[in-house]
Amino acid sequence: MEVWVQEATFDVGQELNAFAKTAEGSGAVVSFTGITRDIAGGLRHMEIEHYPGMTERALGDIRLEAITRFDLTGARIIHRYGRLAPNEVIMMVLTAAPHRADAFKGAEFLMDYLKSRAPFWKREVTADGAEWVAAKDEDEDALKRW
Amino acid sequence: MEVWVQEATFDVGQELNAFAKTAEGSGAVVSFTGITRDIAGGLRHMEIEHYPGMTERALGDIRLEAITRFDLTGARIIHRYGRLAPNEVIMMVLTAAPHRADAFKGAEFLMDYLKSRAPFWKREVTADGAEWVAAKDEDEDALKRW
Amino acid sequence: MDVLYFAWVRERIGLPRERVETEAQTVRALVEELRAREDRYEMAFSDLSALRVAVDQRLTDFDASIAGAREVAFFPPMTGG
Amino acid sequence: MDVLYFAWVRERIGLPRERVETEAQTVRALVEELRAREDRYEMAFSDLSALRVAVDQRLTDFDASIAGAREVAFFPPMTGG
Repeated sequence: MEVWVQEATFDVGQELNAFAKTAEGSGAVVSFTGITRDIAGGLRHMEIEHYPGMTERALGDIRLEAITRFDLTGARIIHRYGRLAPNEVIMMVLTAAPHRADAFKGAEFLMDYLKSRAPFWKREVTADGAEWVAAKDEDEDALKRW
Repeated sequence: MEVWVQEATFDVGQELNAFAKTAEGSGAVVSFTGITRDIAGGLRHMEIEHYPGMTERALGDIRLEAITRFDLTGARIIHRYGRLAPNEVIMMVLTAAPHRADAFKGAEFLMDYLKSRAPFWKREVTADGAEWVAAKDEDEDALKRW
Repeated sequence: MDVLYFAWVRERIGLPRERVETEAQTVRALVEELRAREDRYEMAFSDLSALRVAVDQRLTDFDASIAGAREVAFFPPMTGG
Repeated sequence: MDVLYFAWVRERIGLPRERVETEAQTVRALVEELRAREDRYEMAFSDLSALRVAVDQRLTDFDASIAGAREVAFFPPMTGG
Protein backbone atom coordinates (compact mmCIF):
# COMPACT_ATOMS: atom_id res chain seq x y z
CA MET A 1 0.00 0.00 0.00
CA GLU A 2 1.33 3.40 -0.96
CA VAL A 3 -1.17 5.55 0.91
CA TRP A 4 -0.71 6.49 4.55
CA VAL A 5 -3.26 8.31 6.67
CA GLN A 6 -1.75 8.88 10.06
CA GLU A 7 -1.78 11.07 13.14
CA ALA A 8 1.96 10.86 13.76
CA THR A 9 4.40 13.28 12.23
CA PHE A 10 6.94 11.97 9.72
CA ASP A 11 10.31 12.92 8.28
CA VAL A 12 9.90 14.19 4.72
CA GLY A 13 13.60 13.67 3.97
CA GLN A 14 13.43 10.02 4.98
CA GLU A 15 10.29 9.55 2.91
CA LEU A 16 11.91 11.11 -0.16
CA ASN A 17 14.98 8.91 0.20
CA ALA A 18 12.92 5.75 0.66
CA PHE A 19 10.69 6.59 -2.31
CA ALA A 20 13.60 7.53 -4.60
CA LYS A 21 15.13 4.14 -3.85
CA THR A 22 12.01 2.35 -5.09
CA ALA A 23 11.97 4.62 -8.15
CA GLU A 24 15.28 3.42 -9.57
CA GLY A 25 15.41 3.73 -13.31
CA SER A 26 12.75 6.41 -13.34
CA GLY A 27 14.81 9.49 -14.01
CA ALA A 28 12.45 11.97 -12.41
CA VAL A 29 11.13 12.15 -8.83
CA VAL A 30 8.87 14.98 -7.66
CA SER A 31 7.76 15.64 -4.10
CA PHE A 32 5.22 18.05 -2.71
CA THR A 33 5.17 18.87 0.99
CA GLY A 34 2.33 20.81 2.61
CA ILE A 35 3.12 22.74 5.79
CA THR A 36 0.67 24.40 8.21
CA ARG A 37 0.81 28.15 7.70
CA ASP A 38 -0.33 30.88 9.98
CA ILE A 39 -1.98 32.99 7.30
CA ALA A 40 -4.06 35.41 9.35
CA GLY A 41 -1.69 35.47 12.33
CA GLY A 42 -2.44 34.08 15.77
CA LEU A 43 -2.83 30.44 14.80
CA ARG A 44 -2.44 28.26 17.87
CA HIS A 45 -2.90 25.00 16.11
CA MET A 46 -4.79 23.31 13.32
CA GLU A 47 -7.07 20.31 13.65
CA ILE A 48 -7.64 17.96 10.77
CA GLU A 49 -10.68 15.72 10.84
CA HIS A 50 -11.07 12.89 8.36
CA TYR A 51 -13.38 10.03 7.43
CA PRO A 52 -11.57 6.79 8.30
CA GLY A 53 -12.06 4.20 5.60
CA MET A 54 -13.26 6.59 2.94
CA THR A 55 -10.04 8.61 3.17
CA GLU A 56 -7.83 5.61 2.37
CA ARG A 57 -10.16 4.56 -0.41
CA ALA A 58 -10.34 8.04 -1.99
CA LEU A 59 -6.58 8.51 -1.85
CA GLY A 60 -6.01 5.03 -3.26
CA ASP A 61 -8.36 5.77 -6.18
CA ILE A 62 -6.74 9.15 -6.89
CA ARG A 63 -3.31 7.51 -6.78
CA LEU A 64 -4.24 4.83 -9.31
CA GLU A 65 -5.80 7.42 -11.58
CA ALA A 66 -2.60 9.50 -11.49
CA ILE A 67 -0.42 6.48 -12.25
CA THR A 68 -2.55 5.54 -15.26
CA ARG A 69 -2.90 9.04 -16.66
CA PHE A 70 0.73 10.04 -16.41
CA ASP A 71 2.58 6.74 -16.81
CA LEU A 72 4.03 7.05 -13.36
CA THR A 73 6.37 4.33 -12.15
CA GLY A 74 5.47 5.13 -8.57
CA ALA A 75 3.28 7.38 -6.42
CA ARG A 76 2.91 7.74 -2.68
CA ILE A 77 0.64 9.83 -0.48
CA ILE A 78 1.06 10.54 3.23
CA HIS A 79 -1.55 12.69 4.98
CA ARG A 80 -1.86 13.47 8.66
CA TYR A 81 -4.91 14.14 10.78
CA GLY A 82 -5.39 15.36 14.33
CA ARG A 83 -3.74 18.37 15.93
CA LEU A 84 -0.90 20.17 14.16
CA ALA A 85 1.15 23.15 15.32
CA PRO A 86 2.09 25.95 12.89
CA ASN A 87 4.96 24.98 10.58
CA GLU A 88 4.34 21.26 10.94
CA VAL A 89 4.23 18.99 7.91
CA ILE A 90 0.61 18.16 7.02
CA MET A 91 1.09 15.93 4.03
CA MET A 92 3.35 14.83 1.22
CA VAL A 93 2.92 13.37 -2.23
CA LEU A 94 5.69 11.70 -4.21
CA THR A 95 5.73 10.73 -7.87
CA ALA A 96 8.27 9.04 -10.12
CA ALA A 97 8.29 8.79 -13.91
CA PRO A 98 10.73 8.34 -16.78
CA HIS A 99 9.98 11.92 -17.91
CA ARG A 100 10.00 15.01 -15.75
CA ALA A 101 6.81 16.51 -17.22
CA ASP A 102 4.85 13.40 -16.19
CA ALA A 103 6.29 13.36 -12.67
CA PHE A 104 5.31 17.03 -12.25
CA LYS A 105 1.84 16.60 -13.73
CA GLY A 106 1.23 13.49 -11.63
CA ALA A 107 2.07 15.35 -8.43
CA GLU A 108 -0.07 18.36 -9.36
CA PHE A 109 -2.97 16.10 -10.26
CA LEU A 110 -2.69 14.26 -6.94
CA MET A 111 -2.63 17.56 -5.06
CA ASP A 112 -5.59 19.05 -6.92
CA TYR A 113 -7.69 15.95 -6.35
CA LEU A 114 -6.83 15.33 -2.76
CA LYS A 115 -7.52 18.99 -1.92
CA SER A 116 -11.16 18.74 -2.99
CA ARG A 117 -11.95 15.03 -3.19
CA ALA A 118 -10.35 13.38 -0.18
CA PRO A 119 -12.43 13.64 3.02
CA PHE A 120 -10.30 15.91 5.19
CA TRP A 121 -11.51 19.04 6.97
CA LYS A 122 -9.25 21.63 8.54
CA ARG A 123 -10.10 23.74 11.54
CA GLU A 124 -7.96 26.64 12.69
CA VAL A 125 -7.77 27.40 16.39
CA THR A 126 -6.76 30.94 17.36
CA ALA A 127 -7.09 33.03 20.51
CA ASP A 128 -10.49 34.11 19.15
CA GLY A 129 -11.82 30.57 18.88
CA ALA A 130 -11.96 27.84 16.29
CA GLU A 131 -13.07 28.10 12.70
CA TRP A 132 -13.50 25.54 9.93
CA VAL A 133 -11.42 26.40 6.90
CA ALA A 134 -13.70 27.16 3.95
CA ALA A 135 -13.10 25.35 0.68
CA LYS A 136 -11.70 27.68 -1.99
CA ASP A 137 -13.32 28.11 -5.39
CA GLU A 138 -9.85 28.10 -6.90
CA ASP A 139 -9.27 24.59 -5.56
CA GLU A 140 -12.48 23.36 -7.18
CA ASP A 141 -11.55 25.21 -10.38
CA ALA A 142 -8.12 23.57 -10.37
CA LEU A 143 -9.79 20.22 -11.12
CA LYS A 144 -11.16 21.47 -14.43
CA ARG A 145 -7.82 21.39 -16.16
CA TRP A 146 -7.48 17.60 -15.87
CA MET B 1 24.22 31.23 -2.03
CA GLU B 2 21.50 28.79 -2.97
CA VAL B 3 23.17 27.22 -5.99
CA TRP B 4 25.60 24.30 -5.68
CA VAL B 5 27.62 22.83 -8.52
CA GLN B 6 29.57 19.91 -7.15
CA GLU B 7 31.19 16.61 -8.00
CA ALA B 8 30.25 14.90 -4.74
CA THR B 9 27.03 13.03 -4.29
CA PHE B 10 24.47 14.35 -1.82
CA ASP B 11 21.54 13.12 0.23
CA VAL B 12 18.26 14.36 -1.27
CA GLY B 13 16.37 13.65 1.95
CA GLN B 14 18.74 15.79 3.98
CA GLU B 15 18.51 18.56 1.41
CA LEU B 16 14.71 18.50 1.47
CA ASN B 17 14.65 18.63 5.26
CA ALA B 18 17.16 21.49 5.40
CA PHE B 19 15.29 23.45 2.73
CA ALA B 20 11.86 22.87 4.29
CA LYS B 21 13.22 24.30 7.55
CA THR B 22 14.20 27.55 5.82
CA ALA B 23 10.80 27.64 4.13
CA GLU B 24 8.77 27.96 7.32
CA GLY B 25 5.52 29.78 6.77
CA SER B 26 5.51 28.94 3.09
CA GLY B 27 2.87 26.24 2.99
CA ALA B 28 4.13 24.52 -0.15
CA VAL B 29 7.51 22.93 -0.86
CA VAL B 30 8.24 21.15 -4.14
CA SER B 31 11.34 19.13 -4.98
CA PHE B 32 12.54 17.64 -8.22
CA THR B 33 15.25 14.99 -8.26
CA GLY B 34 16.95 13.83 -11.44
CA ILE B 35 18.43 10.33 -11.47
CA THR B 36 20.72 8.78 -14.10
CA ARG B 37 18.74 6.29 -16.14
CA ASP B 38 19.95 3.50 -18.32
CA ILE B 39 17.58 4.16 -21.20
CA ALA B 40 19.11 2.09 -23.99
CA GLY B 41 20.54 -0.58 -21.70
CA GLY B 42 24.23 -1.20 -21.10
CA LEU B 43 25.08 2.14 -19.49
CA ARG B 44 28.32 1.82 -17.55
CA HIS B 45 28.39 5.36 -16.33
CA MET B 46 27.59 8.89 -17.29
CA GLU B 47 29.99 11.80 -17.43
CA ILE B 48 28.83 15.34 -16.95
CA GLU B 49 31.03 18.17 -18.17
CA HIS B 50 30.31 21.75 -17.25
CA TYR B 51 31.66 25.27 -17.65
CA PRO B 52 32.95 26.39 -14.26
CA GLY B 53 32.02 29.97 -13.57
CA MET B 54 29.33 30.23 -16.21
CA THR B 55 27.40 27.33 -14.67
CA GLU B 56 27.06 29.05 -11.31
CA ARG B 57 26.16 32.32 -12.99
CA ALA B 58 23.53 30.76 -15.27
CA LEU B 59 21.92 28.81 -12.43
CA GLY B 60 21.96 31.89 -10.21
CA ASP B 61 20.22 33.95 -12.91
CA ILE B 62 17.60 31.26 -13.56
CA ARG B 63 16.96 30.97 -9.83
CA LEU B 64 16.36 34.72 -9.40
CA GLU B 65 14.09 34.75 -12.44
CA ALA B 66 12.01 31.90 -10.96
CA ILE B 67 11.73 33.62 -7.59
CA THR B 68 10.52 36.85 -9.19
CA ARG B 69 8.09 35.25 -11.61
CA PHE B 70 6.40 32.91 -9.17
CA ASP B 71 6.69 34.77 -5.86
CA LEU B 72 8.79 32.01 -4.39
CA THR B 73 9.91 32.37 -0.80
CA GLY B 74 12.89 30.14 -1.54
CA ALA B 75 14.62 28.20 -4.30
CA ARG B 76 17.69 25.99 -4.34
CA ILE B 77 19.57 24.17 -7.09
CA ILE B 78 22.14 21.41 -6.66
CA HIS B 79 23.76 19.94 -9.78
CA ARG B 80 26.58 17.43 -9.99
CA TYR B 81 29.27 17.00 -12.60
CA GLY B 82 31.89 14.31 -13.21
CA ARG B 83 31.30 10.58 -13.34
CA LEU B 84 27.97 9.12 -12.24
CA ALA B 85 26.86 5.49 -12.08
CA PRO B 86 23.35 4.45 -13.19
CA ASN B 87 20.69 5.29 -10.59
CA GLU B 88 22.73 8.02 -8.97
CA VAL B 89 21.24 11.40 -8.17
CA ILE B 90 22.32 13.97 -10.80
CA MET B 91 20.60 17.05 -9.55
CA MET B 92 17.82 18.52 -7.44
CA VAL B 93 15.77 21.68 -7.42
CA LEU B 94 13.70 22.86 -4.47
CA THR B 95 11.07 25.60 -4.36
CA ALA B 96 8.89 27.05 -1.62
CA ALA B 97 5.89 29.35 -1.95
CA PRO B 98 2.73 30.28 -0.07
CA HIS B 99 0.65 28.65 -2.84
CA ARG B 100 1.16 25.20 -4.28
CA ALA B 101 0.65 26.23 -7.91
CA ASP B 102 3.55 28.69 -7.64
CA ALA B 103 5.86 26.17 -6.00
CA PHE B 104 5.10 23.68 -8.79
CA LYS B 105 5.49 26.23 -11.58
CA GLY B 106 8.70 27.54 -10.08
CA ALA B 107 10.23 24.07 -10.01
CA GLU B 108 9.13 23.28 -13.57
CA PHE B 109 10.49 26.60 -14.80
CA LEU B 110 13.83 25.95 -13.11
CA MET B 111 14.01 22.49 -14.66
CA ASP B 112 13.08 23.66 -18.15
CA TYR B 113 15.66 26.42 -18.07
CA LEU B 114 18.50 24.51 -16.56
CA LYS B 115 17.97 21.67 -19.07
CA SER B 116 18.68 23.94 -22.03
CA ARG B 117 20.34 27.05 -20.64
CA ALA B 118 22.85 25.89 -18.04
CA PRO B 119 26.20 24.76 -19.48
CA PHE B 120 26.17 21.04 -18.72
CA TRP B 121 26.85 18.28 -21.22
CA LYS B 122 26.16 14.62 -20.63
CA ARG B 123 28.10 11.74 -22.12
CA GLU B 124 26.99 8.14 -21.83
CA VAL B 125 29.62 5.44 -21.62
CA THR B 126 28.56 1.92 -22.64
CA ALA B 127 30.42 -1.23 -23.70
CA ASP B 128 30.25 0.14 -27.26
CA GLY B 129 32.01 3.37 -26.39
CA ALA B 130 31.08 6.87 -25.32
CA GLU B 131 28.49 9.16 -26.84
CA TRP B 132 27.44 12.72 -26.12
CA VAL B 133 23.74 12.96 -25.27
CA ALA B 134 21.95 14.98 -27.95
CA ALA B 135 19.78 17.88 -26.86
CA LYS B 136 16.09 17.15 -27.38
CA ASP B 137 13.79 19.40 -29.38
CA GLU B 138 11.14 18.84 -26.73
CA ASP B 139 13.44 20.40 -24.12
CA GLU B 140 13.93 23.49 -26.25
CA ASP B 141 10.18 23.58 -26.94
CA ALA B 142 9.45 23.37 -23.22
CA LEU B 143 10.89 26.88 -22.82
CA LYS B 144 8.24 28.39 -25.06
CA ARG B 145 5.49 28.07 -22.49
CA TRP B 146 7.14 30.49 -20.07
CA MET C 1 -28.04 2.20 7.93
CA ASP C 2 -25.32 4.27 9.55
CA VAL C 3 -25.46 8.00 8.96
CA LEU C 4 -22.20 9.88 9.58
CA TYR C 5 -21.54 13.59 10.04
CA PHE C 6 -18.24 15.40 9.75
CA ALA C 7 -16.81 18.85 10.51
CA TRP C 8 -19.44 21.54 11.14
CA VAL C 9 -22.25 19.19 10.11
CA ARG C 10 -21.21 16.96 13.01
CA GLU C 11 -21.07 19.97 15.33
CA ARG C 12 -24.51 21.24 14.35
CA ILE C 13 -26.16 17.87 14.68
CA GLY C 14 -24.23 17.13 17.83
CA LEU C 15 -23.05 13.61 17.07
CA PRO C 16 -20.63 11.91 14.71
CA ARG C 17 -22.79 8.98 13.65
CA GLU C 18 -26.13 7.40 14.31
CA ARG C 19 -28.17 4.41 13.26
CA VAL C 20 -31.14 5.43 11.09
CA GLU C 21 -34.01 3.17 10.05
CA THR C 22 -35.50 4.56 6.88
CA GLU C 23 -37.55 3.69 3.81
CA ALA C 24 -35.96 6.55 1.86
CA GLN C 25 -34.67 5.51 -1.55
CA THR C 26 -32.46 8.53 -2.29
CA VAL C 27 -30.11 10.77 -0.38
CA ARG C 28 -32.53 13.66 -0.89
CA ALA C 29 -35.41 11.72 0.64
CA LEU C 30 -33.22 10.77 3.61
CA VAL C 31 -32.28 14.42 4.09
CA GLU C 32 -35.97 15.41 4.11
CA GLU C 33 -36.67 12.81 6.80
CA LEU C 34 -33.79 14.07 8.92
CA ARG C 35 -34.75 17.74 8.51
CA ALA C 36 -38.23 16.98 9.76
CA ARG C 37 -36.83 15.54 12.99
CA GLU C 38 -35.41 18.50 14.92
CA ASP C 39 -34.09 22.02 14.56
CA ARG C 40 -30.45 20.89 14.71
CA TYR C 41 -30.98 18.74 11.59
CA GLU C 42 -32.88 21.56 9.88
CA MET C 43 -29.93 23.83 10.66
CA ALA C 44 -27.34 21.40 9.38
CA PHE C 45 -29.21 20.68 6.14
CA SER C 46 -30.56 24.17 5.44
CA ASP C 47 -28.29 24.73 2.43
CA LEU C 48 -27.57 21.57 0.47
CA SER C 49 -25.23 23.42 -1.90
CA ALA C 50 -22.87 23.79 1.07
CA LEU C 51 -22.88 20.03 1.66
CA ARG C 52 -21.32 16.98 0.12
CA VAL C 53 -22.50 13.40 0.48
CA ALA C 54 -20.86 9.99 0.28
CA VAL C 55 -22.77 6.71 0.01
CA ASP C 56 -20.77 3.70 1.15
CA GLN C 57 -17.64 5.86 1.22
CA ARG C 58 -17.94 7.12 -2.35
CA LEU C 59 -18.69 10.75 -3.20
CA THR C 60 -22.02 11.12 -4.97
CA ASP C 61 -24.91 13.57 -5.30
CA PHE C 62 -28.19 14.10 -3.50
CA ASP C 63 -30.19 12.24 -6.13
CA ALA C 64 -28.16 9.07 -5.64
CA SER C 65 -29.88 5.89 -4.53
CA ILE C 66 -29.35 4.70 -0.98
CA ALA C 67 -31.13 1.39 -1.51
CA GLY C 68 -29.03 -1.27 0.23
CA ALA C 69 -26.43 1.26 1.39
CA ARG C 70 -24.56 0.51 4.61
CA GLU C 71 -23.47 4.07 5.34
CA VAL C 72 -24.31 7.57 4.20
CA ALA C 73 -22.08 10.49 5.23
CA PHE C 74 -22.74 14.23 5.14
CA PHE C 75 -20.02 16.86 5.33
CA PRO C 76 -18.92 20.27 4.02
CA PRO C 77 -16.65 20.63 0.97
CA MET C 78 -13.32 19.02 1.72
CA THR C 79 -10.22 20.99 2.63
CA GLY C 80 -7.33 18.52 2.56
CA GLY C 81 -3.80 18.98 1.34
CA MET D 1 41.26 36.55 -25.29
CA ASP D 2 40.61 33.05 -23.97
CA VAL D 3 38.66 30.75 -26.25
CA LEU D 4 37.06 27.74 -24.53
CA TYR D 5 35.66 24.54 -26.00
CA PHE D 6 33.34 22.05 -24.34
CA ALA D 7 31.98 18.55 -24.99
CA TRP D 8 32.46 17.32 -28.58
CA VAL D 9 33.72 20.73 -29.71
CA ARG D 10 36.58 20.31 -27.23
CA GLU D 11 37.18 16.76 -28.48
CA ARG D 12 37.27 17.78 -32.14
CA ILE D 13 39.58 20.70 -31.58
CA GLY D 14 41.65 18.68 -29.15
CA LEU D 15 42.02 21.15 -26.35
CA PRO D 16 39.78 22.76 -23.71
CA ARG D 17 40.99 26.33 -24.00
CA GLU D 18 43.55 28.46 -25.75
CA ARG D 19 44.73 32.04 -25.91
CA VAL D 20 43.76 33.71 -29.20
CA GLU D 21 45.00 37.08 -30.45
CA THR D 22 42.44 38.46 -32.85
CA GLU D 23 41.14 41.63 -34.43
CA ALA D 24 37.72 40.03 -34.97
CA GLN D 25 34.83 42.18 -33.76
CA THR D 26 32.12 39.52 -33.73
CA VAL D 27 31.79 35.88 -32.80
CA ARG D 28 31.18 35.03 -36.45
CA ALA D 29 34.42 36.75 -37.56
CA LEU D 30 36.32 34.89 -34.84
CA VAL D 31 34.85 31.58 -36.05
CA GLU D 32 35.98 32.35 -39.62
CA GLU D 33 39.51 32.99 -38.39
CA LEU D 34 39.56 29.74 -36.44
CA ARG D 35 38.10 27.70 -39.34
CA ALA D 36 40.87 28.95 -41.62
CA ARG D 37 43.51 27.61 -39.24
CA GLU D 38 43.31 23.83 -39.45
CA ASP D 39 41.03 20.97 -40.38
CA ARG D 40 40.12 20.22 -36.78
CA TYR D 41 38.67 23.74 -36.42
CA GLU D 42 36.90 23.44 -39.75
CA MET D 43 35.40 20.17 -38.53
CA ALA D 44 34.30 21.60 -35.20
CA PHE D 45 32.73 24.70 -36.74
CA SER D 46 31.27 23.13 -39.91
CA ASP D 47 27.64 23.49 -38.75
CA LEU D 48 27.04 26.57 -36.63
CA SER D 49 23.40 25.64 -36.07
CA ALA D 50 24.73 22.73 -33.95
CA LEU D 51 26.73 25.11 -31.78
CA ARG D 52 26.10 27.56 -28.99
CA VAL D 53 28.33 30.42 -27.92
CA ALA D 54 28.90 32.34 -24.71
CA VAL D 55 30.77 35.61 -24.46
CA ASP D 56 32.10 36.35 -21.00
CA GLN D 57 30.00 33.49 -19.64
CA ARG D 58 26.71 34.70 -21.05
CA LEU D 59 24.85 32.86 -23.81
CA THR D 60 24.60 34.92 -26.96
CA ASP D 61 24.51 34.50 -30.75
CA PHE D 62 27.11 34.44 -33.50
CA ASP D 63 26.53 38.07 -34.43
CA ALA D 64 27.38 39.27 -30.94
CA SER D 65 30.30 41.64 -30.44
CA ILE D 66 33.45 40.29 -28.84
CA ALA D 67 35.13 43.68 -28.56
CA GLY D 68 36.76 43.79 -25.13
CA ALA D 69 35.63 40.27 -24.26
CA ARG D 70 37.78 38.25 -21.88
CA GLU D 71 36.50 34.83 -22.88
CA VAL D 72 34.48 33.27 -25.66
CA ALA D 73 33.22 29.70 -25.34
CA PHE D 74 31.88 27.30 -27.97
CA PHE D 75 29.86 24.20 -27.18
CA PRO D 76 26.94 22.02 -28.35
CA PRO D 77 23.37 22.56 -27.10
CA MET D 78 23.30 21.95 -23.38
CA THR D 79 21.97 18.78 -21.81
CA GLY D 80 21.78 19.44 -18.09
CA GLY D 81 19.15 18.38 -15.60
